[in-house]
Amino acid sequence: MAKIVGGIGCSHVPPVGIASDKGQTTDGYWSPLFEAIPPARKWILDQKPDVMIVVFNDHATSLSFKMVPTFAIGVAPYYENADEGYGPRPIPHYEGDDQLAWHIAESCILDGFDLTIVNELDLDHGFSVPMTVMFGEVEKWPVKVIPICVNVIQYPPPTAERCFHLGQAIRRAVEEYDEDLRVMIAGTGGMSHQLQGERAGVINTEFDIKYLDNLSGNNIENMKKPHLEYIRESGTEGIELVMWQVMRGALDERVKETFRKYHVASSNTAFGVICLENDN
Amino acid sequence: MAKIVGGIGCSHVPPVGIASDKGQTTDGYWSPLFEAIPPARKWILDQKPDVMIVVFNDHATSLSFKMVPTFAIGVAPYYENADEGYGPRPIPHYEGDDQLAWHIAESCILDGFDLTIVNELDLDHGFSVPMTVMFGEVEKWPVKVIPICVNVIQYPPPTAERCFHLGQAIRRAVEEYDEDLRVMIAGTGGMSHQLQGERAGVINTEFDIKYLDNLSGNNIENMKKPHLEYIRESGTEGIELVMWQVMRGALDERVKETFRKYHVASSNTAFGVICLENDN
Amino acid sequence: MTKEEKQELRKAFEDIPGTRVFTPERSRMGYHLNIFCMTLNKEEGRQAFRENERAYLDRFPMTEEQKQAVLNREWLKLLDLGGNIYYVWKIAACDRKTMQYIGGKMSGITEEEFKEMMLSGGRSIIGNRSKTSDY
Amino acid sequence: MTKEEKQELRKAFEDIPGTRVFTPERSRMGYHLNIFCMTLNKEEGRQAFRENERAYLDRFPMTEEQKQAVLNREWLKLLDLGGNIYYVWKIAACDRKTMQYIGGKMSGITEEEFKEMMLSGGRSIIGNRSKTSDY
Ligand SMILES: [Fe+3]
Ligand SMILES: [Fe+3]
Repeated sequence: MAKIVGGIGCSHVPPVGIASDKGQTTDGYWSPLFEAIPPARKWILDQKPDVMIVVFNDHATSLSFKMVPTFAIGVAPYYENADEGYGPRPIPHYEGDDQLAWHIAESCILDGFDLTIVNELDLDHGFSVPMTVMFGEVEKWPVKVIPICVNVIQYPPPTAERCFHLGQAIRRAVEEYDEDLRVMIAGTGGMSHQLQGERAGVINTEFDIKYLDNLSGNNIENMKKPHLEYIRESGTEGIELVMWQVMRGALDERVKETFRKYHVASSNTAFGVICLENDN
Repeated sequence: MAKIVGGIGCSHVPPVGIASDKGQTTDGYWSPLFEAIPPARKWILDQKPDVMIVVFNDHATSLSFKMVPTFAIGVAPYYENADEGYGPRPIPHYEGDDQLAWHIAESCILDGFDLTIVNELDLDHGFSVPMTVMFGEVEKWPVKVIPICVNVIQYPPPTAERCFHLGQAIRRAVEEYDEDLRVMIAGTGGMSHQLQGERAGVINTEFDIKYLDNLSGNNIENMKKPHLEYIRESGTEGIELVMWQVMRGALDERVKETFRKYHVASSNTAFGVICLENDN
Repeated sequence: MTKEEKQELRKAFEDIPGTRVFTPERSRMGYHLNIFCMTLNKEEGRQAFRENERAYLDRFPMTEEQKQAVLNREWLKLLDLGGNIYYVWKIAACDRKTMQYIGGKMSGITEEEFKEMMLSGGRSIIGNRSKTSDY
Repeated sequence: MTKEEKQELRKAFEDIPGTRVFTPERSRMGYHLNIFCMTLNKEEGRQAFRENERAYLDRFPMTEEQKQAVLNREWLKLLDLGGNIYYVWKIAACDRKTMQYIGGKMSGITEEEFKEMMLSGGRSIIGNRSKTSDY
């Protein structure tokens, strides 16, 4: 039987991918971040994951306002890196676990989650940057992937609570899957940032730290928080933190934090990485 | 305040549109159907609808397996008729009520329905045939439209129960809308038919009549019926009847049947039209 | 829905005679076949296909078996190889055939016979619900 | 969520200073502007735009005001006219500007100043939560 063996929260700031691709991980600006990450990578590999479910959002790359799915699940056998205007990132493409993805899609739809099933999707930095953070520079990714793409660009995104419930449904699906797989799940995006308007650059460290604390503490506070509060407190793009709730919903009620790095700022964003393991 | 002033169930067999477009409504094959329809059209116009929400499915026309939304809502200000291989139907294009559509989208997503928001969608016979049945040959449609597109082609479609609940959420949204609009809703597709396989052409009149009776009687039976039973009893394409449950969910618990026509067969399909008005 | 219920469901689908529910398994198998069919929506696609069917098919990463089934218009086989009826239908439409023609082909009767069957009430559901019992 | 709660929510969004939540109203207003921006994802689009900005813009059913705001790179105005930041950003990327450059432009400081602000912890949330109170 498949099971969820851990969850990761991880920002997906584009320049982090660029810094990795250009070998700038040890220069002054990026070193505090990249130097902190190895224990997270070790913890992840120690869990021996076979599959990584990555909850992310597309940034007007492969999707557009022509069609905006609230939740989309990729069921393809492989995925390319998207060209976001300066060529695709020079990192491996991704092998999808299409069979498990279909199983999750079927199970969640029958459970009342109105997923959009996607067979072709080039993946942008929202997906690839967390993969780099989690696995570093590799010849081949050590896991198969399942992308779950969430609308956080067009108001209204799904609520944090709905995201949490989707996470629970994903977990049920995984645990009903017959193959003996070790599955991890990553919620990406955030932490506080606002790209737009006169308030661009707003960072709310207190809010972010509380959000991180709550993941292994009183997550109900994160889950019940309305969009308004995410946006007011952590910026219009801080709303991406609802995607971490999908990850959180897929874990036990009690979890243990095994890694955390919080860093201000990466480009326009507060950068956070957290690792959680089930503790029930 | 806007309100729902009636619901229609209506099959969407392509040749019915063709017969109308070619002026064959009085020939022997089609006359039983077209001769029966005028009272339905009169009843519809008597309700003075401003907007028609049409719940339908796309048939590999504007959508493909590349991306399969479980529920998609059109929020565009207008829609073209799709070219399904022999040119678009020679009937007017559709004006969308984009403002109400956005309101419904927002309200339903916040209520936990994971809709896909669609800004561009050419509409195929799934949409246009019910419009012809409901309004006949017109210079200009007498209503604005809102298309709601449901996946019934890729297993699993949403359950009948989920469809019903979406109907309830649509009704809540409509009733919270400030403009004084009279809104109708049509569930389309069905009734029993199977296009594929050695069992092609299967028709289950008893099942269809029971389904029609249940709409104003014990609809819980329709709503709780699993996919398996729809498919076994009414054919693989009979599953389209789940879309009628969206319509039914948007009406009162008690409804009155004001029109019914059931006809076997139109092309490969049992054809049904029913009109329902609120009775609470 | 529990795991057991879902598995029961799948078995029950396979118990319906002459029917292929378009499950995820079929969808995975037939993806490129169906995407090929979708290109026949457009006049360019239809023309290119008609000019040289084999060459056109070779543009798509379909299996050889799928290509042969398209070339030979083996309708049931196309379904067995993951074709979805709404997609496979586009090949028939390109051939200017009707849905009743392929309905007949798939059930082993002529188009005329199929039409007559529909006019006289369609194929009876009795005996067509289950492979293992004939209610 | 009740109607009143939803309306309260909209009012509260407008109370956040220097912020335009990308609501349905903005989306409807900016649809063609955003679709234009999306075409800059592709090299053909970028080249055609660079060669003759005005002529390229005229291919899209945008308002004259939107076109002028693109030509003049009026970033805040683009947002006010329904531009979404991820889409509008593509114009900046085509100009080979950074997100920190437009962050600065939109908040009235230079790119250098914006970078320094971020390095020293970002723009403070204090005083930036509400137009009507300064907590
Ligand atoms: Fe993002
Ligand atoms: Fe249909």
